[in-house]
Amino acid sequence: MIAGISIYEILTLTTILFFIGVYGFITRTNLISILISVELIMNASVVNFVIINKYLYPDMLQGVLFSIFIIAVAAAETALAVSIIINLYRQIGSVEVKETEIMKY
Amino acid sequence: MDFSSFLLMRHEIILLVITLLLLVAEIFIPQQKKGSIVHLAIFLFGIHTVLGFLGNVEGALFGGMFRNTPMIHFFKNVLNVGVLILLLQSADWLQEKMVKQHKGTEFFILLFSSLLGMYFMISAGDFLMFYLGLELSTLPVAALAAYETSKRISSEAGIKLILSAALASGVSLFGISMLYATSGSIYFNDIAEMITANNLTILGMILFFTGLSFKISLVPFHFWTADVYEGAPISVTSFLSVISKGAAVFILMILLFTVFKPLMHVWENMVYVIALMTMFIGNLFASRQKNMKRFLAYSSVAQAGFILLGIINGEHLGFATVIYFVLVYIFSNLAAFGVVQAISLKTGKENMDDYEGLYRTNPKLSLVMMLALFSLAGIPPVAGFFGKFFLFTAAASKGYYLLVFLAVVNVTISLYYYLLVIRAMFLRKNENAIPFFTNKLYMRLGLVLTVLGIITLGLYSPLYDYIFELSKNLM
Amino acid sequence: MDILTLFVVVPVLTVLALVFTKDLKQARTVSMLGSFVQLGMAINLVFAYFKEKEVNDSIMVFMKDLVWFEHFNIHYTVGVDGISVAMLLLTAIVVLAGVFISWKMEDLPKEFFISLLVLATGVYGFFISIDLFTMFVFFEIAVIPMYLLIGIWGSGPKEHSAMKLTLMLMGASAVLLVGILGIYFNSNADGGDLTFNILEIAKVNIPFEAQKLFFPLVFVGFAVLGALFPFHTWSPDGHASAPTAVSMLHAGVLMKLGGYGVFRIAMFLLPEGALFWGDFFLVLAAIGVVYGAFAAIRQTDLKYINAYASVSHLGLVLFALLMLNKTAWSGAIIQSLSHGFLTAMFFALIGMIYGRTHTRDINKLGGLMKILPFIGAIYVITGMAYLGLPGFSGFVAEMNIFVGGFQHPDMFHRVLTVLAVSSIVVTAVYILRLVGKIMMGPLETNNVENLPKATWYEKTGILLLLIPVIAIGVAPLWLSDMIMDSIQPFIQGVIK
Amino acid sequence: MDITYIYLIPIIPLAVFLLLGINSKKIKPAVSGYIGVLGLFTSFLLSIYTAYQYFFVIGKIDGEYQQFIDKTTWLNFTDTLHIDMGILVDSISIMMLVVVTTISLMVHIYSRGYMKGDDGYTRCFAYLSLFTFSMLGLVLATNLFQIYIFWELVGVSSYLLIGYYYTKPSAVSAAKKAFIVTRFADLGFLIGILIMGYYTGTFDFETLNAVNPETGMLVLNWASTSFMGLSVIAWGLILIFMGGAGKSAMMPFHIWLPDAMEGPTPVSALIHAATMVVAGVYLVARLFPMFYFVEDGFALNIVAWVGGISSLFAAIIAITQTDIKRVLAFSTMSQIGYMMMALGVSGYDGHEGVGYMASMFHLFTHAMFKALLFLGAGSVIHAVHSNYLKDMGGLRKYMPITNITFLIAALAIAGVPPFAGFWSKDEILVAAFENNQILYYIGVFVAGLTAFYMFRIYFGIFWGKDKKYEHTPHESPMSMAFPLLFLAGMSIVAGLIPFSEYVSADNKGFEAHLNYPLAAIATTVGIIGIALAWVFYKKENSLSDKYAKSFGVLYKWAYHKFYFDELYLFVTKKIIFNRISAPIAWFDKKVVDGTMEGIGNKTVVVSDKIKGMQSGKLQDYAFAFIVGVVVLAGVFIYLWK
Repeated sequence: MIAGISIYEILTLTTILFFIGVYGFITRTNLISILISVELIMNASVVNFVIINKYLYPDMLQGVLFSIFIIAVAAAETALAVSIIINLYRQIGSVEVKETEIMKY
Repeated sequence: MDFSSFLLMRHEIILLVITLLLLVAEIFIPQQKKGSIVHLAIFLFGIHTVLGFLGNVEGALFGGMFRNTPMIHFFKNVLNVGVLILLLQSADWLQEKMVKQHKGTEFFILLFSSLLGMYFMISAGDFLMFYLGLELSTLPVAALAAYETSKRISSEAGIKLILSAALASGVSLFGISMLYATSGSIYFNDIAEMITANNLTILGMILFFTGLSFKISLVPFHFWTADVYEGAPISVTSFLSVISKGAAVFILMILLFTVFKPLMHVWENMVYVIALMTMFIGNLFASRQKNMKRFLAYSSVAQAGFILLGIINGEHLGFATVIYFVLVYIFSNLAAFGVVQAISLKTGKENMDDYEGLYRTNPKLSLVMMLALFSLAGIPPVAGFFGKFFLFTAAASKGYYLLVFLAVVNVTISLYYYLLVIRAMFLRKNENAIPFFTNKLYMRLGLVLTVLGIITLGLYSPLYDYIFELSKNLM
Repeated sequence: MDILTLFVVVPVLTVLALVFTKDLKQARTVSMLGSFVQLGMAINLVFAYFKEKEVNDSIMVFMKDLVWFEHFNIHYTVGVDGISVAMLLLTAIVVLAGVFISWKMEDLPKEFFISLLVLATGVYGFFISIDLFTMFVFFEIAVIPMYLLIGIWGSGPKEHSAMKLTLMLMGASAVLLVGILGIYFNSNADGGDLTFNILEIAKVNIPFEAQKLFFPLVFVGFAVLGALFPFHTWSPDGHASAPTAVSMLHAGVLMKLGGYGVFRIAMFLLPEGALFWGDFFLVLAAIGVVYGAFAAIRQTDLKYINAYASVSHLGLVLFALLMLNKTAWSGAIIQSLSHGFLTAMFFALIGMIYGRTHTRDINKLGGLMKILPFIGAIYVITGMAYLGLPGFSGFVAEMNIFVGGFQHPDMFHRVLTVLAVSSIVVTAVYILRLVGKIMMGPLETNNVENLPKATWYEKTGILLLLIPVIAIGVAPLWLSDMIMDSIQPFIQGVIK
Repeated sequence: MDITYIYLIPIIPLAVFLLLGINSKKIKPAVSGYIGVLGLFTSFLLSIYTAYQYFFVIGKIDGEYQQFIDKTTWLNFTDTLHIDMGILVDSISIMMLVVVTTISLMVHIYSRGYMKGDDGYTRCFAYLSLFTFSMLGLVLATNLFQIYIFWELVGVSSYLLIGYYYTKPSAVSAAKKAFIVTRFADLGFLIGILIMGYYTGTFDFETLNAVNPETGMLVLNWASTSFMGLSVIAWGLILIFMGGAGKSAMMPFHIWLPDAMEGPTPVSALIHAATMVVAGVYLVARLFPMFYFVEDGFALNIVAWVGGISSLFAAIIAITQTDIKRVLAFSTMSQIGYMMMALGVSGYDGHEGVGYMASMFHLFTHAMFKALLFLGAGSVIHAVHSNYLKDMGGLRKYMPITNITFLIAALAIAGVPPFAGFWSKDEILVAAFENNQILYYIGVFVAGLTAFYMFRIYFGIFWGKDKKYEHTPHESPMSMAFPLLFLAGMSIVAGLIPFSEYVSADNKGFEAHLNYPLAAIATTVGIIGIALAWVFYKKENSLSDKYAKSFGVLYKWAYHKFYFDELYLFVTKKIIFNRISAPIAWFDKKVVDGTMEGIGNKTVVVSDKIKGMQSGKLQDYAFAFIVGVVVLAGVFIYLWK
């Protein structure tokens, strides 16, 4: 519980965070940036879980636990994504998203 | 806590042990004998599959996070059979290509990890376990998609898959957080009791639903499908399209039928709309494809649309028909991919045009392909017909005649492009047809198993009855 | 094994045997033997049926019931009445004739005969089934081999035709499927379980609303196969591209599934729907009758002429079925049989002519009677039978239909009947034009003087078909009575 | 009376047909000729025996000739309606039996000579037997449907025989024309039958024709429904008459008959002169009570007028034709018109029914002399190898038998006493005079025309110019001459049969007397016609051309048969073929099929149009994903909960 800040304000923040992530995902041209945007989306959820746990259901730690797992999984995900990006970089020398448009239609 | 209760996790534990064993083997087996790991893996997995059929178990672990019912158990077995066939079909490819690049074992480790994730996902009793399972099943596949590191499209497929998947799971998580907010729990059973049709809950459900829709590749969350299927190695494509999709359908159905049951009036409409979009878009795209993998990708999108016809039923009839269909679908699609795999391995050709005149040089392969396509299209007497018919029955029993009608229109469209392949193989004559070749034992075994499945699953009715009984218990 | 299931088992066994054959000689011998056995069984069934009918008074005899999918109440239920018996006989004869006509199939003979017999299996199964689901399964089994048969062994724009035919027929069966599901889910209207069994559904009063909704689906689903205007266009192209035996089997047998299905399912199970929609479809059918005949006049390809003629003649079947009385119905069934034999003969003859002269364009043919007397004579006979000459089966069928149609108390129906009657003149026009052009007149320059005469297998095939045509035409009473008796319980549903 | 042996009369020709038809390649021509003649001879004897039995031994009971019927069910339609096959024996059917078997026998004998050396010798006999069988079946029919069945069979045998020289395009098209025109007329017949079946519930002649002395026609009690102001039964009869008119080549269905002369001449004699073409007359006679009683003979009036007009029309055309077979064809049409007219003006009871009797009588005599004319013409054609008058002349020197017999026949048809035609024609004119004066005058005029055109060709063939022939014509062999002589004999004596005793509308018979004034007028007119022909054609001169010119347009129109062929051609070619059939074929190809193909093509087009959705761009996919989520959320939270 943070004094003076209601759950609505924090949820608004996380929602904004979520959409920043989405926006970033859609508009960035660099694969790494996109990856970061995904992290933002994840983090929005993470914050959500913690806040909801804290403000609404403080007697159980489900939300907090969940958020820890999310962080861990997100880390794995990022690692994997980065490794694939590196592999791509090895082949074409670029990490621009526009280089990944060979397959279409 | 009684250790015997770990028997509930029999599947998971054995698979984990196998995975670890392979890891160990990878370390200790000298480089020139790495090929034997393929035999070992298949052998071990074969034993695992057989063990799976020994007795059903029922119960929950970890305070309900993990649960097992005969239905779940059965479905795991189904997945096992699918993976086993897949392994058989991939064995030659691994031995001839991948082992030489020193990464034969990785394939098994990643694949089994993904399968392990699915086990957890479908056994999940709460959203945490579900989420972990989901991620565990997705991430290794992304790695597998990029498995052929020397190929650019393989990397592209990997990128597309992992980023899309991350986005999807992010959205899904956001939805789960909303559900958590309204119900105060992440346990399925608790949520099911608490859930009411308020806006936030519905939004949560929709967000969550899209996450799984992504895995099942429902329109408009399907765009990654074709690209990833095309870029990834065939075995991985095959895995994605049958095993991964099957598991996702299963858990989606469980959630919709139990946790979100009170919201059925919302999601049945949603499913209605998405089913239509999925069938039409999938079929329209498929009808234009020339690359076999891409072709099968869209076809599998369309098939997902048909599956929704069973889901819309919302009762155990729907459940049973969907499971039955998925089972049939696994066999049919594996057969199709198996043939593509075999041909690609021998000739490197993956285009429909290359298949012209195939029947005159390789009649058996063509026949397998024909059976598979007929099964996918739903032509009796092969199993696909029964699968589809029952799905339609499930939808019709709720009075969705219009939906069924549009679905059968789609069956006709889909028949068109399946016939295109048959046209290439049977009707055309080609000077430069793919020459005759024979497959090795594993591949043959893999194809024979699928053919047996395609032919017998439909005609052998007790199987359906068995599934129907199981589905009763779950609900 | 019971007498009916054998009808499915024998062709399946034949197919299995064919798998192990090595060349044309073996393949055709095996197919011929298999088909012979079938014909024997069919003939035996006719006698067995009469015998059984003396002691057994139920609608269907030789019933056999096996549970298949218990939870859907799907059964494998077979049984026959006089109509199915007649249809089975038709099928057996046409299939055997088809095998004879394909005696010299050069390209992939084994596969050809396998496809042919798979098709036959579907047709046999369809005629013996009295469970909607089983029936539907066999229906599709019968349709799908057409794709390969036309696509591989056809001629002309065969790929396109094959695709068109298959898609339109499967599209129709898709519509049908919805109709069948509709019937199924209304089969518990009086309480009781959902069922696919036709005889049990017939006892149920399906709500009028449902009948209204599902009748057109079931009707159209089947009628497309029976070349209902305006869904007939698969037929000319399909026939034109198909190899001879396939045209024979298709026009002779497969298209009959349409009329039979309409009769057995649409009319029997949804009588109120039939009454509600009757006039609408009747007009379509009547249009088809006249329209097909007129369209045939203008064609120059032998097979197209015959295909449009089939549209006209099978339109008559649907027309008669929609008249909803016993005489017309019996006419519809006899017309199905008669058209089956005749059109098969026609296609066989066209195949023989084409095989010798390598053209089907009537403008390039002429005076063939002189050089091919057997084919010429049979062609004239077939033509005469086709235009409804007494002494041949067509006459019996058409008279039943016309008299039946005219017995309808409603003026509108009688006027339509008169319209349909007028088609016989148009039929005469195109048949005589055809006969006059290709058989008579001076020899066309590009027809070689010494074309090979008809061979023994061709003659056998043709005579197999000709015999029943004459038998029905000269002594129709036994067949007519057999069919009338079987129609009795069906017509009662409509009257009720 | 045991009448079952009568079945043999038609069955023997059928057996001959099957025997010859199936083995047409194996049997030697000479043998097949004998088989044909022998079969027919048996039938002929049986017919004669039957006639004797019926008329003199057992037929007449209580002063009335009875009907004997034997039948079995052939096909059931409903509980009441069914087709029977059987035989109906009464005076007209017996009379027809005799006519058919006699003429057919003569033609069979004649054909043995005429067809000698032809490839299709056996085929010809097979067809002739088929025809004879069909015709006998028609004659003996017990009900409308049976008559229809044989009616069609007769039609097809006619088709086969007209198209006998099937390599000749004109023969093929003539055969086709004959079949289609009669088929069209039969359409009316069939609809008429359907109407009868529906409104009366029976097809049997016995029931349909039943007349109750007190209440009149039984049929009238069954149906009183009317359609356009006329009872449906009358409509039915008119439609049935349409069938009859088609077969009997009445206006406007006559156009096939002249063309039908493409067939071999003996065939023309049998089918298109003596037997088949009178089937229409027989049909009306068969249903005579109905025609007479229903709607006070409205339908019968139509019969009379159609007959009268056709008769006049055909006679006018006959004058102008140059093909002798065509002249005979139009003559046939004219004479049948006479018979129709006679039926049309007839009454029912006793002497009132003189028209009916006269019609049958004329049918009988006409069969004899017209067959003779045709066979004679055949003999001529056989000799000079041409059908045209211009190729003939002065043949009396070369062909004495033919000359004499032809003359006898011509005198008979011209109505010169005491030849057969005189008697029957006289009765017809009597009937017409008593009932319808206008038709009477037409009849008299036609009698004059008949005499004129008949002697025109007689003189043209046997007298006229002395033509030089490449091959000297010679008298026909005995096989051809015998029938000529036999029929000539019949043409002389047939008129002396007291026909009215045996055949009458009410079956009771009456005594007919010669009406001297009328007979005198008719004979005078006939002789004037002959005299005119003598003037014009006895010697070669240009008188005829001059007169033809003076008639101008009328001559031209008559020469072109009043352009009926052109009219038909216009209707079939221009209207049906080009304006109905072609648009339908086009419509089918473009619209109906086009729609079906269009659906398929559109699907492919749409599929191609939307391919841009799958752009290959990861971010587009993500965008679609998010839009999907938002739309779903928006729709299902706010719009469609």
